[in-house]
Amino acid sequence: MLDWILAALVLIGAFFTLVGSIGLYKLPDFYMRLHGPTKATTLGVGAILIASMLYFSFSTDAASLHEILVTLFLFITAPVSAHLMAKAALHVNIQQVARTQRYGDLHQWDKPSE
Amino acid sequence: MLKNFYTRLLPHPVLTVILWLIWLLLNNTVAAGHILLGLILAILIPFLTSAFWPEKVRIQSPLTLFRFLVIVLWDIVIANMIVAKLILGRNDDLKPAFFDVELDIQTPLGVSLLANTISLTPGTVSCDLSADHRRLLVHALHVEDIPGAIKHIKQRYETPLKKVFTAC
Amino acid sequence: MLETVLPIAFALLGISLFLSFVRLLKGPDLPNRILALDTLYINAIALVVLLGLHLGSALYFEAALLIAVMGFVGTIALSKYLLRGDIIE
Amino acid sequence: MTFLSSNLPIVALLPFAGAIVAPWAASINRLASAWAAAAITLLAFALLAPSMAMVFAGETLVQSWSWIPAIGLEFAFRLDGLALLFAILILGIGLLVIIYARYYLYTKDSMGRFFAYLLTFMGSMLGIVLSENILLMVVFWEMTSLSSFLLISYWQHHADAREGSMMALVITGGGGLALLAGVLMLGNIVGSYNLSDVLAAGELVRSHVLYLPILILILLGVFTKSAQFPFHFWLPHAMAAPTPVSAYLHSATMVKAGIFLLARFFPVLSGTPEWSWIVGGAGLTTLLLGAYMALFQHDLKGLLAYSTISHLGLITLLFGFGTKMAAVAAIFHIINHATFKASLFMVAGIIDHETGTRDMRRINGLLKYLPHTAVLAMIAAAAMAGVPLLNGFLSKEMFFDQALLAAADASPLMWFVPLLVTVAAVFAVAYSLRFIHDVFFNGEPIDLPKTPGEPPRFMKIPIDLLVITCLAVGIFPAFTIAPILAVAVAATLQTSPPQYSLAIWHGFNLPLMMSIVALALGVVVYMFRRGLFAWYDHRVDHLDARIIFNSVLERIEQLSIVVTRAFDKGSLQHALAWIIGSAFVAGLSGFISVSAPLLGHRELIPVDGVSLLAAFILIIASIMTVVLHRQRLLAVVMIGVVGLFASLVFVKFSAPDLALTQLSVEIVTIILLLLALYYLPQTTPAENARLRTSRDIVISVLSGVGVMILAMAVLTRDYMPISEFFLANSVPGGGGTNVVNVILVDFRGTDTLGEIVVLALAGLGIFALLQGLKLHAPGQDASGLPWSRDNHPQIMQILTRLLFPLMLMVAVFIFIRGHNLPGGGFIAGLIAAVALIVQYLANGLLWTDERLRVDMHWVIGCGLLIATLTGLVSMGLGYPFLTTAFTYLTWPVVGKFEVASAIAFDVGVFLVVVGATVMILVQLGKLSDVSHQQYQQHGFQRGAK
Amino acid sequence: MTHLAAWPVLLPLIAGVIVLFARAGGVQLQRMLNLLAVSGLVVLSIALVKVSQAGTNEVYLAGNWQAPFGIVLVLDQLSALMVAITSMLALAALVYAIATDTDKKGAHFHVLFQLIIFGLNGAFLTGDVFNLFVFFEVLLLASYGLLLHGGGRLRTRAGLHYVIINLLGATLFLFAVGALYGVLGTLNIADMALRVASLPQGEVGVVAAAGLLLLLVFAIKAAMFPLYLWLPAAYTHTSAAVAALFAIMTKVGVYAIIRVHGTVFGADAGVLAGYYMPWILGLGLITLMMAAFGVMAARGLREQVAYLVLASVATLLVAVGLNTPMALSAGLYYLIHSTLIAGGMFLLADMISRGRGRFEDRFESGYAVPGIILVGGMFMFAAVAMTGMPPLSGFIGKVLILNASLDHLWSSLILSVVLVAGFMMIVSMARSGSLLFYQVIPANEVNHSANGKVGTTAEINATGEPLNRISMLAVIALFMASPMLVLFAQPITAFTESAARQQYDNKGYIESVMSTQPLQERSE
Amino acid sequence: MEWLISLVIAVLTASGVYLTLRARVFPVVLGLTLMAYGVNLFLFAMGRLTIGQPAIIDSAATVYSDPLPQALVLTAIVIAFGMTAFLIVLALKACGELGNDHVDGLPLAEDKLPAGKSRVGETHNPIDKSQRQADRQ
Ligand code: NA
Ligand code: NA
Repeated sequence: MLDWILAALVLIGAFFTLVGSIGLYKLPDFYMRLHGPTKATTLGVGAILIASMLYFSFSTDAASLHEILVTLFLFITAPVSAHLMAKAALHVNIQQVARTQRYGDLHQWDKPSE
Repeated sequence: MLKNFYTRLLPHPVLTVILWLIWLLLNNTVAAGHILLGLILAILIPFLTSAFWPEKVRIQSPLTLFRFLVIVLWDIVIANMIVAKLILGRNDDLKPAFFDVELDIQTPLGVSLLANTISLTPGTVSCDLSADHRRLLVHALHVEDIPGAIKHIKQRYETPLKKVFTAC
Repeated sequence: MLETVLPIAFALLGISLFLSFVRLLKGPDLPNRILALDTLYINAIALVVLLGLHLGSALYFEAALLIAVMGFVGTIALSKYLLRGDIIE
Repeated sequence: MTFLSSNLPIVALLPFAGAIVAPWAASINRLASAWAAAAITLLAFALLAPSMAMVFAGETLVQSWSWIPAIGLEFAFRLDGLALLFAILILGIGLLVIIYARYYLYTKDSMGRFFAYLLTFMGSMLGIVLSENILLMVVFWEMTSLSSFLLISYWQHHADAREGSMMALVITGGGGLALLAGVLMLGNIVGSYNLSDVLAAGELVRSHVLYLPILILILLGVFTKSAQFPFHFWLPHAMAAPTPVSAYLHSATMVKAGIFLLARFFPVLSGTPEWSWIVGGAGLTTLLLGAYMALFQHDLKGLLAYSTISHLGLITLLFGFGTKMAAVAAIFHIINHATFKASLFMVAGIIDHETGTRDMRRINGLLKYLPHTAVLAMIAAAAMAGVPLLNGFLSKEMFFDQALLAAADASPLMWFVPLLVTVAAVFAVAYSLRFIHDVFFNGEPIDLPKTPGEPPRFMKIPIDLLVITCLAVGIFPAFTIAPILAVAVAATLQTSPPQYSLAIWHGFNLPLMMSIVALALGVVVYMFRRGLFAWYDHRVDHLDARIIFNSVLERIEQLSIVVTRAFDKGSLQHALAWIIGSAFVAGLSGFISVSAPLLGHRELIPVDGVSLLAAFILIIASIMTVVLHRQRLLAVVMIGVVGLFASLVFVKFSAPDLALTQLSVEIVTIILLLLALYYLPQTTPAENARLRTSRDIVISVLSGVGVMILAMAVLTRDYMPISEFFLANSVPGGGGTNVVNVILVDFRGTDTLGEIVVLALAGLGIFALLQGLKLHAPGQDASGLPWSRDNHPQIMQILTRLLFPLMLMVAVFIFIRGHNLPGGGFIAGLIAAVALIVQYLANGLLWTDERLRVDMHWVIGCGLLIATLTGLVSMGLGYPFLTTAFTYLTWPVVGKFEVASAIAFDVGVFLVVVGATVMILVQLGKLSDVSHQQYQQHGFQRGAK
Repeated sequence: MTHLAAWPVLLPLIAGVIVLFARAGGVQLQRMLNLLAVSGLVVLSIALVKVSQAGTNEVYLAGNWQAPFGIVLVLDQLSALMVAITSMLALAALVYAIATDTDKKGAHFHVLFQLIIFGLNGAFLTGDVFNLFVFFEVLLLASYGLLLHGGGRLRTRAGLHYVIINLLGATLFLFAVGALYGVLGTLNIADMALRVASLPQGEVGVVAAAGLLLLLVFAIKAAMFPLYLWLPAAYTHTSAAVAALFAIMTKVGVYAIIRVHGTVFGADAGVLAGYYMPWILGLGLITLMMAAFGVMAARGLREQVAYLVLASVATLLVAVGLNTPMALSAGLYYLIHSTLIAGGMFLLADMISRGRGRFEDRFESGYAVPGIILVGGMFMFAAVAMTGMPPLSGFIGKVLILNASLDHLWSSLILSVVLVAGFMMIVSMARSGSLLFYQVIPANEVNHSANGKVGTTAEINATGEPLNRISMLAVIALFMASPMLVLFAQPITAFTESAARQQYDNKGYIESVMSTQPLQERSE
Repeated sequence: MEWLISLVIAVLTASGVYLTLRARVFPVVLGLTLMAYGVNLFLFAMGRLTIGQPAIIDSAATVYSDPLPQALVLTAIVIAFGMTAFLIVLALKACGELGNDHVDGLPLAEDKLPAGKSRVGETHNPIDKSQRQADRQ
């Protein structure tokens, strides 16, 4: 049973990691690509970490919960990274696909220096 | 006097608890030695780094916070699948968007956590914060109804966060 | 079962690495490349944890943790460079 | 030890002491230095005198002390007839010159300096002639070159004095080096540097394969010193020296040192055709050339200079004949030349002094102005011309005799020797006549700067004495010169001397005929002087040795400049290419110098897909760094990829500690690069040298191939590392399960100590380097876009502050477990440093510095102190430095835990890493003028001095 | 338990840390502490030389771990000698630096100064190849700081080149040490020697290659052709006190060759016994020629002295390359001489440069140096010593080396090169001396410009500094080494001979290193 | 795997060498960094490659990787970091003082040699005046 759960988690994790990279690879502009890694990888890495947690908790006599910490780190840092990368992209006025919808008072955002 | 001493020694009790837990997590243990060592560190580190925390963090409603965390986790899982489908599908059909979210939440930590949550839940990334810290620029991978999305964010994330982190 | 799945997972991660790296090479601009580097870091975390599982050793956990920390620092440093030039000002 | 067993070194060294006393005396009274010098000379003579009797009794005195036994350099002195003869000349004429110089020197000349130089020179000369050890002799030999340099350049404000002294030094000093080589080889053959042994080993030397090289090298020393052709030209230029110097150096000493050496080595080196040809050839050429040139000099001292050259040639030729009788003649002429030439130089000095010029075309008819001097000059010049009843005549007769004998003994071709010798004698007569007639007669002086008059009495006394000697020897040779000549000859030949007669009259023989012919023709030649001078002065092909000498030197210098600048271009790349190229050659030649297979037979690990892919990415990223290196930021991103995958390699191959370190260092390096890049051009301009690019590609590919071969050569082989010991002793001996960490803090703690010193030095060095450096902060990026005005995005600020305690916790975690699991002080230090850096990055310098009130100097210092103290404590306990101790304690509640001194050491490591890393990055951050301004505005100067 | 071998390393380390903390107490305190420490080191090192004369290898097991597992420090006559030379040179350089306020021209001079000694002494004493690398890096990084101390454009550029070249050198060092470890499986020099001696024929190639690579690394430090390009600019443009101290830097490279290669590839190394020697000899001769050219081509006195240092190290390499105990002994004698005299000469060059005002040390007619007789005399003294003219120690050293070369196959080549190079140097030094001291602008022209007007203050200021007595003392102290070396040639050559013989006695070295036992009763 | 790692080391070294031979200081720094990666991997590999056998004493394990090269590499990494940091800062200083980031000898125009000019007649000399002045202050 555990084995199956582990296998599933590992596969899920690897799959979502891959999806993140596929997104990064094939999405048409930077802002859209940003969604791939920052999201799919959180679950991707998350699932693999859970697998690891389970595996080591059961293969050794003690619980192995420290993997939570990696997740915690990622949950704090990944959005900050994304935020800063997006901010930088906005600042250097990187091109976006033409069909990007714009809603709200956006003209000031186009000027990178607010 | 005594209270003053405690606030100096324990500037951030929540942080102390979190760090203590983290220490135990890191060491994968509940051995007595580590409990003691973790406690020492959990007191010492906030004490030494208190200068880096300009404002007090006061969690008003722990239960709300807990419920919020569960919701976010759930949303992450669900949205991950949606986004996966979007990514793997025809990207030409995607309707990306930039939109503004007017912020009601005012504490810097609250704003940051909201931005974080938006970025963590798949499909949206918070890209910028206005200079007056009143508006958040969000990019969405695929939205049909932008006002709906804004409303969703405000209701589902901003409201609980606002409740938890209010300036004291 | 895990043993059968692991090669597949490694393969998937390999493809991820490859795709991220291709993006890094293709760019076309710096934000894209920084994003690709960030993704490579995330992929690497998964890879390291998976290796730990594969070898049945918990000794690789810190490496994963540190990749997470350092990847973050690298990304914000690069981004800040694009924003301000002066990263410590 | 009695005085008589150590008087020789005292004699030789006394003048050196005098060289210190004389200037000291001069500082009290100018003239006192002259008297001190004279007194020293007399004292030296007095100390020598007691030994003379033994020498005249045919004994050879040797006094020696061990100096450097390893090479047979002994502090050994020798007094035999030859040495005694020269010592007397050196001291005797030296004394006269000192007296003369006391009157000669101008009041503005520093007498102390003059006598110091002169005495140094005198000491060196005495050293040469008194040395028993031939290496010691070379020491003194070169010292004569040095001190003569000082003497000739005494009037340093004259360009010709500088030039002349330089020429003398270059020629004689260079010859001295050749002599040194010759002497070394000679000593090596003989097995001793002691003259007694060398003199006894003539047969051995002459039959040795190295005889000719040795001969040539020693003769180079001789010829340069005694101004033999083609090295003669320095001597006339040395006339720029004050005349007492010329009188001393060119009569009895400097140039005679070469002759002395010929005499000294005569028993060892002579008697071969090589000797005869080289020595004889040089002597004959010099004799002729000098005599010819002397006639045409209008400068009084120039005439004497060339005449000296000629007479030295004569003596050399005599030694070249190689017979015993020739040697007798040579020794005899040495004495005679010394006396008459010294007096002539002194006369020239008086004339120069009194008239203010040395130009014989202007100096005429001095007889009536300087009658006494004129008489002395005429006698001495007559001696020089070889007029009977003067000493020059006697030795010249012997010389003619030997020339004739040589012609008779040797091949029929040698008939030209007597002929040429006679020609030279003709010129000698002519120039001597000129010295007398042109100066003291020949009408009235022309346009003299001064009106001449007799010099002080005491200035002429030295000349008087010398001229009296000329006469005495010339008239009563048997009663004057015979004894010393006999012992000198005996010492020179090292056998019983041949029978010779010192009589004035040997009947009407061929030599006398030659003398008569020479005198007659000499007068004739002199009579035709005007035409000859006109012819000579208008000759176009003047061979000015000075020009040749200078151009040769200049050529060497040009060559030096060309060679030096061709190799040292000041280009770093050039230097690096040489190093890398050499490394390739070194590795390659190492492999091919021994015959061993390149690869071994160790079993290799199969490749898996992910590794292949990772390696592929690593390789491409590395290559792309090169390809994209001109876009600098991009290259930094690529380096980031390389670093990440290098860490993954460490993870893969069982090195978690390395992976952790590499990851941390990697990020800090990237931050460093970014901090620097801010001030640098964002792109590297293309280099348009295709040739260099392809050269560099070749070099890099070769180095890559070389490294790969080296790596494979090792990896395909098995080995027996010492690491088994570490694995076995890590727990029982070091108290830790993480062997890598135990090696770092325990087994090889000294390495780690050095390493943290390196890091501390980097921090401190960078701090020092950046003091006062302010760089302009560009207001826009490379594309002209102004920077974002949001310098510290709030979201980043808030969340990184949240991370700060977390990261510190991780650092502590990594630190504490390091002894047993991957981690340790280094990595923990780097994590803590990164945690701090992130704060700086997110919140800025001012904000963070205000909250981090710790001077990083202090952190570094504490770290070093703790690490060092840990080691010192073990010393205090009687164990070697850095010996660790650990123990397990059991406390209530806490349970059992380990206490290890290595942990304290690791704390030191941790602190140094944190301190140095933060200091480096923060100092860089403070570099911009904007940051500077901010700091000043806030009056916040901590950490910056 | 005697800690003798450790103190030369520990003393400067402790002093360095204390001086760092003394930063708060101001530069005077740092000066005092530094002087105290260096003087202490001089006393200590002389004591060590005495101790070493017993001829035993004093082996110190740092961390109490037996060789080859732990790091050993080995005090023998050679290392004691190197430590002693270093401390004496350092004392003079320090006095000069203080007298001329060099230390005040930037931060951390005194810390860097102590730590470079730490690195140097560590390099001299260690018996471990990787530890040697570490100490090399210590002394290099400290040397970077010192080299750049005070700043200035040319100094910065020279420093940049120096640093990069040495970084490349460090990389090569690691390649070499790595490969050696990969085959031999050890890092201890003595143990390496043992393992090379019993190396299977099949493994020889890698070791030969790695050995030559390592030789190259040392050769960079030793400034052997074609690797010396870092030297001239670095020595020319740094401050005098640092340049003087750097006189030991090249010797570290030579020392490392003697110690590491001499031991590992000694007589017992089979096919590899001394296989590197022809390289040293040949390249040493080329270096000597190049140095002679450089001396002649130099444009200023400091550059000339830099090339003289190159020449001296080349001569030393020739001595080492002759590969006999006798030649090595000669080389060691020459090493003492050349290090101390070159150090003094850098100081003297600086004094001359300061005294000549705006003419500095350039080879052109300029103002007379204050105290021209004394300074000129010292210049002549130094020139005589450096060019190897009698009666000073340079000559003795050269003769010792040449004498040792006479039975070598290449003896005539060696004689020619050494003497021709010596000749060129004599010519060059005579010309420089003549230019600097003879061809001076007369005093009455100094303060007046061509049209008879009194010069501006700036011009008068540009006419040079007066003599500084204390700095003069430092120079004289170093120069006194030369006559001392001549006068006491017998005991000194006896010492160098003994040191050289000890150096060639690999069995003794290996035996003492490998057999020294750690103290028992470690952690209970 | 050995071939692969050797290839990686070779490429890193070759890339490093090429960049180190560039005329500007920034690529040189990158080159030295790459070379440092190369040599660190090399030194590490000299302990032979092992998978899943970290040198952490464990009752379950019997075979370990060679810990010594790992310790050496750790030291080497840190030292290289210190050195690189110093170099980067020095490069900045040089850039600030020399006005460009050339490392070749060419840019200081005033110290071009008067080609083939004998030093005796030389009146102008290229030795930097600022250097002396810097020392004097
Ligand atoms: Na006349
Ligand atoms: Na800055």
